[in-house]
Amino acid sequence: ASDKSSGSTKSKDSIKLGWVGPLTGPTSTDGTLSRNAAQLAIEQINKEGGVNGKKVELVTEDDQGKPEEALKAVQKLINSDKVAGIVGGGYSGPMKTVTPKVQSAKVPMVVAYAVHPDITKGGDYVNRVIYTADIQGKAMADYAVNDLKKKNIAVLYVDIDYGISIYSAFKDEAKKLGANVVIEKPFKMGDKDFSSILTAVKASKPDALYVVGYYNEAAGIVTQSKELGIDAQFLGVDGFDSPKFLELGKENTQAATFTTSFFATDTREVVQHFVKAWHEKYKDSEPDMLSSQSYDATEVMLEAMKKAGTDREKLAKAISETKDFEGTSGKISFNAHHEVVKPVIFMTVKDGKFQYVKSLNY
Amino acid sequence: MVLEALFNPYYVDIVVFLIIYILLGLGLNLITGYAGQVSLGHAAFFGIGAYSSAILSVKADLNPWLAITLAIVITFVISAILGLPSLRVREDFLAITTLGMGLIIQSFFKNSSITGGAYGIDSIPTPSLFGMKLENMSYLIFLLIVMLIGIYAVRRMTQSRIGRAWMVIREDDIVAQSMGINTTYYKVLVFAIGGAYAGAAGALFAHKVSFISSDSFGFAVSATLLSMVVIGGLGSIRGTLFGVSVLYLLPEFFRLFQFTFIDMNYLDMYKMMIYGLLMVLMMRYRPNGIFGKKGAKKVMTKRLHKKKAVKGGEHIA
Amino acid sequence: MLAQQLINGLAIGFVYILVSVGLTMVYGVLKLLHFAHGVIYMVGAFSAMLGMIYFHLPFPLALLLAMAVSAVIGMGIERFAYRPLRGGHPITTLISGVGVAILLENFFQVIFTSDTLSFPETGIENTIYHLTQSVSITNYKFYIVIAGVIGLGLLYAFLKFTKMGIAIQAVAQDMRAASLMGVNVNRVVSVTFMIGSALAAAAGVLVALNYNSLFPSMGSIPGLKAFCVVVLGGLGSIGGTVVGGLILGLVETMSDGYLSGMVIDKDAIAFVILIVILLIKPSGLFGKKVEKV
Amino acid sequence: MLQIKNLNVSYGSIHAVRNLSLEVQEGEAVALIGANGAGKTTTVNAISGTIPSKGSIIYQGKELNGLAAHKVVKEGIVMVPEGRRIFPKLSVVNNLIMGAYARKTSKKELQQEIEKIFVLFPRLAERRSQMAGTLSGGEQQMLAVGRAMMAKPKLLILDEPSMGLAPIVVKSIFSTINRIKQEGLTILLIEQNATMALSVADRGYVLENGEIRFHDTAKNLREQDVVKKAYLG
Amino acid sequence: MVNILLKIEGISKRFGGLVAVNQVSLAVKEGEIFGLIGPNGAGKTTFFNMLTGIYKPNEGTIVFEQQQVQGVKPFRIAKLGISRTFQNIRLLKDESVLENVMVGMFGKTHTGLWSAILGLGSAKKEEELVKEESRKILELVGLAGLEDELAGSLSYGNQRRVEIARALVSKPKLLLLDEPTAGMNADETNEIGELIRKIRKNGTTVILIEHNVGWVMGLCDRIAVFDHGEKIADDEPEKIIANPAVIEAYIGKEDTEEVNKFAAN
Ligand SMILES: Nc1ncnc2c1ncn2[C@@H]1O[C@H](COP(=O)(O)OP(=O)(O)OP(=O)(O)O)[C@@H](O)[C@H]1O
Ligand SMILES: Nc1ncnc2c1ncn2[C@@H]1O[C@H](COP(=O)(O)OP(=O)(O)OP(=O)(O)O)[C@@H](O)[C@H]1O
Ligand SMILES: [Mg+2]
Ligand SMILES: [Mg+2]
Repeated sequence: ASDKSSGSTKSKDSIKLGWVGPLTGPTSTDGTLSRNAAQLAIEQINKEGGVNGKKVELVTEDDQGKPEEALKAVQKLINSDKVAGIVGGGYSGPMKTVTPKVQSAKVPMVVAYAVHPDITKGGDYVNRVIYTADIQGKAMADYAVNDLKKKNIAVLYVDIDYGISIYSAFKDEAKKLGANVVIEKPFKMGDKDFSSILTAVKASKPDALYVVGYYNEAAGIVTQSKELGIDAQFLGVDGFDSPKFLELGKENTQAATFTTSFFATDTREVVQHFVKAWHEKYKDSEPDMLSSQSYDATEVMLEAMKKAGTDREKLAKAISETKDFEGTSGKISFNAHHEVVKPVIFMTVKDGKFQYVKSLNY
Repeated sequence: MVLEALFNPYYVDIVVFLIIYILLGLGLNLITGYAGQVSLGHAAFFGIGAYSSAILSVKADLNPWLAITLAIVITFVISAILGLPSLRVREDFLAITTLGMGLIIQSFFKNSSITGGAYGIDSIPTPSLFGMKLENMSYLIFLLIVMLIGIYAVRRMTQSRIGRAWMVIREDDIVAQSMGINTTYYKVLVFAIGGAYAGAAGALFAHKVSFISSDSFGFAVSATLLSMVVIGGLGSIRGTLFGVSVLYLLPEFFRLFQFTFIDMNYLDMYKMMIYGLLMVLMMRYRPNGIFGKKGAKKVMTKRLHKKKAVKGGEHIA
Repeated sequence: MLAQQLINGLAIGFVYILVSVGLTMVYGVLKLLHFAHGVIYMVGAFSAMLGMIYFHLPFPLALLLAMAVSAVIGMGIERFAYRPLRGGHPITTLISGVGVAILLENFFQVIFTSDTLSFPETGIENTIYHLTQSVSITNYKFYIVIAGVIGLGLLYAFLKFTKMGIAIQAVAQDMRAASLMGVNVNRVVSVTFMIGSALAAAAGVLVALNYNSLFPSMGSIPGLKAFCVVVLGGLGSIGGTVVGGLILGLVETMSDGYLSGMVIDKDAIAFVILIVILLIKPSGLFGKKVEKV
Repeated sequence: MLQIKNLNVSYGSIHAVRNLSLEVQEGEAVALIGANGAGKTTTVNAISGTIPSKGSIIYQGKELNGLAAHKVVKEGIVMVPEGRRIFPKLSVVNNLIMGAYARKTSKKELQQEIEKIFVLFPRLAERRSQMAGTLSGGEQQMLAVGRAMMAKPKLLILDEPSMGLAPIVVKSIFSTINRIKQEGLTILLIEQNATMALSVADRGYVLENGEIRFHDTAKNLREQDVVKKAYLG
Repeated sequence: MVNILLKIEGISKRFGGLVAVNQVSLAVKEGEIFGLIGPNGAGKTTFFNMLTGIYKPNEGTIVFEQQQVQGVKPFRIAKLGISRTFQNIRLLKDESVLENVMVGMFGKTHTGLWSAILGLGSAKKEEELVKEESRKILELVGLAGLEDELAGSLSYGNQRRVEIARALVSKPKLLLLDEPTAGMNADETNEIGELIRKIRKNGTTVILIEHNVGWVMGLCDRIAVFDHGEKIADDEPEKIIANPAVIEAYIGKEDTEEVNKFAAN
C-alpha cells in the first residue's frame, strides 16, 4: 500500500523511497514504529524542500514478518514502484530473504535494525545502520567483566539469530576476559513463564544475569527473578530499550543495565530535534531505539541522495561512503563490509527511568 | 532474455508463490479431502522438502535439480513415516496430532544444526537449464509445467481404484477393511504422496527464495493451507485451485490497489480482519466449499442423515 | 532446586488446566474443533482490564465482567460461526473457528496494537512466600490453582449430576436423536459455550494478572496447548484434563530446567509426549476404552 | 387427537410424501404399512418435526407443522426412530435418563421408572452401565423402545420397533404395546411385520409411493386380498 | 464329496468380563445355506466379526479353505473371498448407489499407482468392468434405476439391498449376511430368499443371521443356534424346530406352530 499521509501527491518528479517491514502479525508494533520514524524523516525533508528540489514519497509494504511476503513486497517496490532505494524496517528473517534480490536488482538499501550476520554480504548495495551482534556482545562482556568485575555470569537468550549471535559473541569475549558463563539457556519469543529456567539459573549462583532478548520477555524475566529471589546484576541488550520494559517490569527493572544505540535524553541537537518532532507527530508515544534506527536509516539514505541523486549505483556508493553522519544514534560511518561504525551506548534503569551510563566505540 | 524483460518480476513472483501454494494445496487435498485424514501439519512436509533441497544443494553441493528430486523422494519417505500415527490415533484426534507433529518438526528446524538452526540456510542456488539460470519468468514456466503434471496425476489417482480406496477410508474405515482395502497401505500412501507434493513445493520454494528459516513452516501456514483447501471444496481439484488462488491473492490485491476510504495506517490489520471474516462467511454459506462435491440436494440429505460418526465405543454390527 | 521446579511445574500445570477446562466442555464433550477458544481467553483478559480502567471496577467484579463478556462472545461465535455449519464436516468448524480467531485478534490489534500491555493495579499485592530458603511461591499462583480446582469441581458436578450435563453428551453423539428426546439442542450448545467461554475468560484474566501482561495474540499458544491437554487426558474427562495439564506443566518445567542443547524446544516436547501417549493409548489417558463392558 | 391434512414432503426433487391425510383418535392404535421407500418414515419424521414439510399437522387442536422437534416432544409426542439412534457413548442408564429429559421428575421417581423398564427388558438390566454403542443390535432396539417409554408420551410413534429382535422379544414388545394401549396411550406404529402390526392396531393405512392406498379397520385390512398378498405373505 | 469350506474350532471372544462368544465350533460345507439364529446379544454378530477379522478371537481356530485365518487382517480375509453385510447398515451415505457397490469389487481389481497415474488402458478397462458388474448386481437385487441416487437417501429397506449388492458383487466364495431382511415386509423378504438361492446356485456359500425363523427354516440347509455366546444346537431345520432348548431360549412355545406352518410352504 502506498502511503499518502506523508503529504506529497504522486507527481512525476517525486522520488519514491521504499520501506518494508511488519505492519501486521506479532511484530507489527515494531514495524509500525519503524515506519512512523521513516515517515517522520521524509516529512521533515519535504518540509525543507525535498531532495534536490524533488519531493520524496515513502512507499510502505507489509511483510507480515514473513520471508516470502517480504520478497514479494520488495519485488513490488523495485519493479512496480521503481523506488530509488529501500529502507529495511523488518527483522532478520525477512530482511535476509530480500537482500540477495535487492543486491541482484542493484537497488540501494539501508537496513535499520535486523542483525543477521549475512544481511550485508553478497554485494555493495546493502548497508546497515545497526552494529552487528558481535559488537554488542563484546561491548557488554567488556563492561561486565572489566567495569563491573563480574565473574560468574548466567546467560538467557532468545532462540532466534538475534539472541544466539549476540550471546555467542558475549560468551567468547567474556571467557577471553577471564569470566565464567555458568549457565546458558534459550527461551522463546512470546514465552511468559520463566520460572523453571530461572530456578536453574538460581542454582548456578551467578553474580550477573545477561538476558539477550526483547523487552516483553525481559520484563517477565526480571520480575520472576525477583520472585525466586535471584539477586544478580541484570545485564541486557538493545531489545530492552523500550518504555514498555519499565511499564511491564515495574520496580523489578531497577539497576538493569543494557547496551543500546540511542537514548532520548542525549543532548546532541539531532536527537533533541528528532525527539521533539516525534512528540509533535505521534502524540502519545515515545521515540525509542527502534524508531531512532529507522529514522537514521532513512536519513542516511536521504543524505546520500542529496549528494548522489537517484541513480541507483551512485546512490549505493554514496551510502557506503557515509562518514561521520550525525545520526540520532551517534556518528555513523560504514566500514568495508557495509557495517556501521558507531558507539555503543550503555544505559541503566534508575527509579523507573532510563539513565545514560557511558558510550564507547568498539 | 526477452521474456524476462517483458514481465514485471513482482507479478511473476506472485504467480510463482501461488503455484507453490497450489502444489501444497493439491497434496493436502489428497490427504484431507480425498482420504479424509485431517492434517494440520502440512507445513512440516513443506519444510522438509525445502530444507532437504537446501541442505543437499548448499551443504552437500549437489546440483539443484538432483537436490530437488532427492528432496521429493525424502519427503515422500518421511511423510509416509509421519503418516503412521494416523493408523492408530483416533480419527477425531488426528487434527491435533498432526498439529503437534508440525510444531515438533518446525522446532527441529529451528534448533538442529543441520538445518542451520535459528540462522536458517542461505545462498541456496538457482537451478539452471542449458546453461541458463531459471529465474523469474523461466522459473515460472517451469513451475507451471510441474503444476500441470501435478494436477494431472491427482486427477488420475483420484479417479481410479486408488481414489476409491481413499474415499472408502474417508467415509468408513471398517467398511474399507471389510471390502479388501489394505487401509494401512493406502493411508500411508496418501500421506507419502501428499507429502511428496508438499516436498516438491518446498524444494521449489527454497530455490526461489534462496534463504529459508523455520519461520516459513509454522502452524499458521498449515492452517491457511487447510482453509484454502476447505474453502475451495474438499476433494475437488478445481476447488483447490480456486481456494488457494482466492485466499492467496486476496492480500495481494490489497497491495496492488490502494484504498483511500480507510485509515491507511491500519490497512494491513483490516486486511487480516477481512481475511478472517471471509473464512467464516465462506464456511457459513458454502460449508462444502465452492466446488465441494455436494450440491444443494446432497447437503440436505447429509444434514438429515447425519449420524455422528462414533468410533470409540462402537459395536460393529 | 528440584522442589522449586516441581512447584513451578505444578503452577504452570494449573495454568494449563485452567485454560483447558473450558475447552474440555466444548471440544472434549461437544466434540467441536473450537479453534477460537484462545481468542476468547484473550477477550476475557482485555475485558477485565477495560473494566478496571474505564469502570474502575474492583478486581473481583472485573473478573466477573470478563466472564460475562466472554460468555456472550462465546455464544455469539457459536451462533454465527458454528451453528450454521452443523451437520457438515468437522473441519468446517475448525476453519470457521480459525477465521473468527484471526478476525478478533486483528480487531484487538487495531484497537490496542500488538503490544504487550500491563495489567492494571488490582490492589492485590503479588506477595512471595518463601517456603524454604530456596523454595518460594507467589499468591497469584495460588489463585490460579484455586480457580482451577473450583472450575474443575463445578464442571464435574455439572456433567455428572445434572440432566443438562448428560444432554450435552447426548447432543454430541446424535443431535437429532437428542432433539427427539425433547432436548433443545441449540440451547444446550449455547449453554456449553457460555460455560466454556466464561472459564476461558477466568483463565485469561488470572494469567494476565500473574504475568502482568496481555496482548492480542496471547491466546494462540495457550489455545493450542489446551487442545493438547484435552486430548492427552482423553476427550471430555475431567480427571484427564487435570492429569494432562499437570503432565504438560511438569514436562515443560523439567525440560527447561534440566535439559540443554535439545533439538526441539519445550513446546514441541509437550506434543511429543502427546503423540507418544496416543500411540500407546489411542483414546488418551482417561479416554473411554474402545472395548468396554 | 392427531389430524394430518395434505402433508407433502420433498427431498430435493424426490416427492416422498404426497397429499397424505390421516388421523389418529385418542386411545387408538394406528398402523402404517407399506413397501420399502413408501414414505412411512418420512411421514412420522414430519410429525416429529425433524424434517420440514408442507400441509397441516394438528395435534389436540394445535398446529405442529413448523414446530421444532424438541417442542413436539413437550407436546407429548415421542418417537422410537428408525435405526434406533440410541446414544452410543452413554451408558444404558443414561440413555434412559435422556428419555425422560423433557419431564420433570425427582431422582427417585426416575430410578423407579428405570427399574420398570428393566423389568420389561431384563437383558438391559444386565447391561445397565455398558456403553450403549456396544450393545447387540437387538439390545439397542430394546433400549430405544425403553427410552421412548421413559418419556411417558401421550402419543407414541414407533418406527419398526421389532426390527432385529428375536421372536420372543418381538412378542413381548407387542404385548407391551398392547398393554400401554390398554392404559390409554395413543399409538402410531410402523411395522414391516404387517400381521403383527394389524393384530395390535385398531386401524391401518397402507402407503404406496408416498400416497395412501387404503385405510380401513385392522380387521378389514387383514382380509383384503391386495394387502394379504403384498404384506402378509 | 462335498468339501468343508469353513471349519471353526473352539473360538471365543471376551469383552472385559463379558463372554460374547464361548468356545464355538462349527463347520460349513461348500454350497450350503447356513442359518445362524439366537436371542439378542447371543453373539451372532460377534461371531461374524471374528470370521471377517474385525475382532481377533481370544482363542480357537478358523480354517477357511485349509487356511488358518483367525486374527488375519480384515482386508486379507476379504481378499480370500469372504464378504459380508452389516447389521447396522454401513453404506457410504454421500456416495451414489453405484459407487457403493463398486467399492465391493475392490479386492478383485488390481490397478496400481503407476498405471492409475499414467492412465493405462488396463486401468480404464478394469474400471469399466467394475461398473458393468455393479450394474448387473444392482439389477439382481432390484435396485435398477437407482444407481445414481445417494445411498443415504434410500429408504431403509433399499439401503439393505445395497449392502447385499456390495457384498455380492465380488462373487465371494462365502457370503455372510447379518439380518438381510430386517426392515422388509413379507413379500420383500421372500424376494431376498429367492436371491439367496440364486446366489447359492452360482456357487457361493452363504451364512446368514436372521430372526425371521420361519423364513430361515424354509431357506437354510442347516441351522446353528446361539445362546449366551454358546452354540446350543446345530442341525437340520426340522430338528432345530423340535429342539426344546431352542424353543425355550429363542422361539417361544406358542410360536412353534406358526413357524412350522411357514416352514412347510
Ligand atoms: N434424506 C433423504 N433424501 C432424499 N430422499 C429421501 C431421503 N429420505 C428418504 N428419501 C426418499 O423418500 C422415499 C420415502 O422414504 P422413507 O424412508 O420414508 O420410506 P419408508 O416407507 O420408511 O421405507 P422403509 O420401509 O424402507 O423404511 C424414498 O424414495 C426415499 O428414497
Ligand atoms: N465392542 C463390544 N464391547 C463390549 N461388549 C460388546 C461389544 N460387542 C458386543 N458386545 C456384547 O456382546 C454380546 C453379543 O453381541 P452380538 O452383537 O454378537 O449379539 P447378536 O447375537 O448379534 O445380537 P442381535 O441379534 O441383537 O444383533 C452383547 O451382549 C453385546 O452387548
Ligand atoms: Mg422407514
Ligand atoms: Mg447382531
